[in-house]
Amino acid sequence: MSDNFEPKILGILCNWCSYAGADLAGTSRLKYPANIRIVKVMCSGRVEPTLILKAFQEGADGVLISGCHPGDCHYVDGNIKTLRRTPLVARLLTQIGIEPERFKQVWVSASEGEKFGKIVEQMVEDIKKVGPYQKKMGDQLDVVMHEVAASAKEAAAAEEKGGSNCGS
Amino acid sequence: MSDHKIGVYVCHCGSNINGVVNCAKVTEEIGKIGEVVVAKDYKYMCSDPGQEMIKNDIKEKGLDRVVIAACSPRMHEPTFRRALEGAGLNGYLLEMANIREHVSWVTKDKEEATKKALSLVKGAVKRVKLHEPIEEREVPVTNTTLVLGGGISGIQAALQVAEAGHKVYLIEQKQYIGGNMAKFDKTFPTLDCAACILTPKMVDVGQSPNIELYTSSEVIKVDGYVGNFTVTVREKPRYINHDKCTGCGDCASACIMKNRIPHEFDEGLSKRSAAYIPFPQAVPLKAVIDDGNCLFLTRKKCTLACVKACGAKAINFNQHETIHEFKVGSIILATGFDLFDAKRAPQYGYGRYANVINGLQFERMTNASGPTSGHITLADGTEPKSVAVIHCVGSRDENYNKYCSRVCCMSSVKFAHLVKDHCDAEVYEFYIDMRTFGKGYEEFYNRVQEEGVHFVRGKGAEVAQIDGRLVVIAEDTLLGQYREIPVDMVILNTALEPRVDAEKVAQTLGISRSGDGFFMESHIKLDPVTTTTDGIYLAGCCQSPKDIPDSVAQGSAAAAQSLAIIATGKVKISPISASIDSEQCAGCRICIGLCTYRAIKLNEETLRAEINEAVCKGCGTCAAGCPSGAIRVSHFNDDQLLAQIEGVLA
Amino acid sequence: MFKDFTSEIMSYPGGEKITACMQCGTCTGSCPTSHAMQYTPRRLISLIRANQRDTVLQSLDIWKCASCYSCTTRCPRGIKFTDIMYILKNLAWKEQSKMENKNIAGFYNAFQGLIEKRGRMNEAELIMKYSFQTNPVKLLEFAPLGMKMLLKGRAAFSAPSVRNQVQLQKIMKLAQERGGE
Amino acid sequence: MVAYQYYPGCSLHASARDYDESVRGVLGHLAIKLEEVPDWNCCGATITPSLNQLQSQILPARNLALAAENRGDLVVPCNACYMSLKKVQHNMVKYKEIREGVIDIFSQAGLSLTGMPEVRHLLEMIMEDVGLAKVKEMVTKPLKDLKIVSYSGCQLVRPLGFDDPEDPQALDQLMEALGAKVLPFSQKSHCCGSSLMTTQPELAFKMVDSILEEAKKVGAEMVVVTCPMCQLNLDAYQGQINNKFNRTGQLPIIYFTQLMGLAMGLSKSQLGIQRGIVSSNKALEKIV
Repeated sequence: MSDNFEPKILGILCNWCSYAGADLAGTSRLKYPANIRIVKVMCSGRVEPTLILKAFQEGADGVLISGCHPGDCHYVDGNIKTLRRTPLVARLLTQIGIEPERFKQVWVSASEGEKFGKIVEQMVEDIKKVGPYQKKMGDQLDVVMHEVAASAKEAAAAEEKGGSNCGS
Repeated sequence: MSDHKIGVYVCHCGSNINGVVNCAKVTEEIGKIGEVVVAKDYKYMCSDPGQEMIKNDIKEKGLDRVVIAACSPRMHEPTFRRALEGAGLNGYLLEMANIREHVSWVTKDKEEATKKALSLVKGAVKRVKLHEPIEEREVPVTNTTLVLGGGISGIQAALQVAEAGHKVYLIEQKQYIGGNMAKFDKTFPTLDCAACILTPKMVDVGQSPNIELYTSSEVIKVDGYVGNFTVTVREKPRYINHDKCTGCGDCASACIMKNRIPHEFDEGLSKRSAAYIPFPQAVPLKAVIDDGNCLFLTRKKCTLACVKACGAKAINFNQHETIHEFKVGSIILATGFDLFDAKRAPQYGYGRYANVINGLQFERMTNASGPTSGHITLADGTEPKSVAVIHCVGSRDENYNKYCSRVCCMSSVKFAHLVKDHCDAEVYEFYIDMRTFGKGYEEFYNRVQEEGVHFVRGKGAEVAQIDGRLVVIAEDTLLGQYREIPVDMVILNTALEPRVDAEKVAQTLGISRSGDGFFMESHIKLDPVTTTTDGIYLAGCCQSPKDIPDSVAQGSAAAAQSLAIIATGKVKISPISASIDSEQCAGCRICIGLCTYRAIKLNEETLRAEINEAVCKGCGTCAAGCPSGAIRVSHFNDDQLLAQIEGVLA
Repeated sequence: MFKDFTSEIMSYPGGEKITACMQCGTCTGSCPTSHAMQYTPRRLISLIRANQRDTVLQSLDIWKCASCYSCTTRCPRGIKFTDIMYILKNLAWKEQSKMENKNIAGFYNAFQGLIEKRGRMNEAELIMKYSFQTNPVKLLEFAPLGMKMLLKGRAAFSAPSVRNQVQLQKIMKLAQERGGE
Repeated sequence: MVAYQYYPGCSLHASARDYDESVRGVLGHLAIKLEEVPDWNCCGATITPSLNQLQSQILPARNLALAAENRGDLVVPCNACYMSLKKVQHNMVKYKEIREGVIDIFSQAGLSLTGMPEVRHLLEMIMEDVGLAKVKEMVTKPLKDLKIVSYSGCQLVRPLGFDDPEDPQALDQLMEALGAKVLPFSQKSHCCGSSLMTTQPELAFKMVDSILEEAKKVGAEMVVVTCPMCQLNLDAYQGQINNKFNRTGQLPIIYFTQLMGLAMGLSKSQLGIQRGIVSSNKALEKIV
């Protein structure tokens, strides 16, 4: 890979904690790599696999999902639903050939500006090691995207249902 | 796709953005996109001329979508929404690109910053095309207020709302109101006696027809939203019938645990009974039975001397906790602070040497109604001939709290004055920096200097006991010398810390805390009273350490916020909510399980899920989980988010 | 190579936070030997920040640190002053090998010599070497104590060494060539 | 039999032979096996770090490398060695340049750093792995009425130690478990002066004097230590210090392992108790 590879990362941040945390990094004038593009959602629970797959389809080299710490969710427990969904999404991504370094789910509170910067820094470093994302499945990704997304949703929902029973 | 007329406005924010991001270049590039009919950059977009420019363009050029690349939408999105509305355009046809907090302030390289800014603006342009006009919902406001915490700032807030003629529920965890200020003796810089200025306010609270006071109580649940909260409060039993108790204290004198339990109000400097009056000026002036120490309540073994002594027959051991539910329009949090436990810094000998005390203990000692009747005494009952005051114990210290506790320099100077006044001992103040910044404060410092107090610039490093005498070890940094100064008494002026239950309270109310653990304000300078949750306000030391004047001011400010909501009678709430396309819904009920607010129900007839939009908070978790894609979240629908992702990654 | 003494100190592990000092004097107040210093720990930080490199490195005060780490654990700004003292001693040792204080130089030389040679140290040999390097009369001062230790079986005169002396000497030499700081 | 790797450090093979004897005696009695790290070298104490930073990393790192070849935590009885080893371990994790420098130098001398064992002070191991309950169970001759102060010294608790750096508790608790009467002592983690005793004795004398005087004042019959350096400074120089400051009375300085051994019924000679410069016979009269 070329030395001057600069990964493109999509960050999907919840409005209440993580977006505010990223704002705090700004108001504190902390410097971190410019590789991340932030998109806001109201709650990390809103993040569905389609959004993540879309990012890779559009040429992202990594995707970062961030919400409030467990217990601090503005919507009580939306982030817990994110947490339950994460392993499944990660597994799905691995299955279609996307390295684990490219997907990260973290908690950043409104007061953790410094932490946010560090996470971005680390992620850029990690992705630089694995190199640019090349669509392993070529155009297939586009084709499977909707299918995969739908089945992932189903599986996630099933897991959530199960999760609420067994508490996993 | 329909043709839109989009206006893009790139703000320089003085040099805040333009110093790093090449705004002109971003504007030029974005102007090349077909549907962008106006692209402009300007020094201050949020200024009046900036807003006017946008309004004029909307009117004159017929813009139907607006993108503003500027600071965080958390800062000025409402401002620009109003500008759009002023020009007759729906406020939600706006999208902001955050090129200040997320770009110019966090990026070193100017080229990279410009590139990043451009991609964020592109994402916003793609997204805004798919925006739909939505109307903010207006809901009526419940004209009551809940104040949590009965210290000076909570009292101030409660009285002010009550005086305006509105109902207040004042909830206090302890058995009395007054908070820490009730323990103080004199207050700086005027040396008013704390009781003299606080007691009348406490009495007013007790007598106000608009204030319902609940002591020994805590909030256990908060539901709802601004204007319409439902708060659940648990009131613990006091085992005293308030209607009958006269506050005479006969039960306390009779209690067989008399003089055996360290008295919290006196910071452990005196002993109390298990049945007791918290302090002579307590509001409410009613006895309390301490269930952790009462022999009858803990072991069922007691002669019940208190019951016999009580002429009013007010003691009732069958009391149970009571649950109350209040509907309120807003909540004022005034839960105060905890004092840093000096035992966490063993080098100062607190808890090991009898004559090492903390600031609150000194307050109790100098208080005429305190354990020593206002005499400053050593453990052996004699008066000290020399006293050291150590500043910044637990403050300004990475090992404990990084922040400055703000009140200690002044209270330390006050302690010095009180020592001089009471027993004319030599006083040594060990300080790092003197911070006496308030009205009349520097003058007070100056006055105490003239009283002959020794100010040693150097943080006390250690308190040792040498030959039976306390010795403060420090560097006198102005002399550049190591010094050991023997004294009879050491006062540790300890940090003000977030209350031990701050995390729990934050979770119950759904608000954030800042890195130091205190509750977080919406904007540290411009909105220090509002939390990030609409309708919940902050007052006093629960937001950050404060002295009395500042706590009172913030209490008033919080009351004003609460009254403002009541005065308008209605609040706008976010129009962002989910809806279900019943055509697409498969009736699988997954969303029902996902919704924390129980806003989704299955229509038993159609077997399709339906959302109650009034209850929905718009988090979108249901949409993310719907297998058939039937759920749509307004302003955060799939198409909008996908378009934005496409744009920012282009 | 360095802009100033402060940035030089900051370039070594442990020296990073020196600019955070707020001159509170906790280090001095916590130091068991600062009473005997011309420049207290806090003043040493001030001198470093005032770029007074020679004053600091020539000061005997830096050799008074007993490495008890009291200043380090108590510093409210997280400055590892014990480590800074080590950095200062390293620089002083490297640049002013002819130290004026014979006792200090002699002892450090004797100790380091033993380690470089044998890889292990024993007090009896150390004291002998030290005395010869500084002032042989010293041996007389140590003699009564030495006798007591000998009688109690606490003096080992047979020189202990590591077996793989070649390896040890090699890594010490490489470190000497590389580091020296 | 639980096995640990043992890094005695230079002193325990020379001036602190009594410490080594009592460590082996007590741990043998507790059925704990110690395997001495093969061909260990001096940790450099506070001397090498003063002269050459890289060398001061190399010395402890070689011991860590040698210990990594075997299994089990690395148990260290000396405060100074404990701190040196632990600090280098800490530095190698925290500073990439140190880690790479050490590995590079090692590779040129045929040494490889395959891993790093957990570094633990002997007292830490006894408190955490053996536990006070087991210790109490093993006590056959409680140290009843023996009034002691426990002196942890500095490098056991600072800056990477396992106990409170200002007011350490472990040694107090262990001594109480043996039945001794532990007196309040403000000098618990003050410094004994370490090598200043040789280079600048006027400084070290004062430091030791204040420790001993405080111990005498609170009524201690013995000072219990965890480090050979502390023992040497407090014991061997006590006569000279008493002369210099006109002090009366002598205090025996005893290793915590020696008291453990006595309480568990081991003989004085097995524990090297006769090797103290200040005799502990009188203080121990009532228990042995």
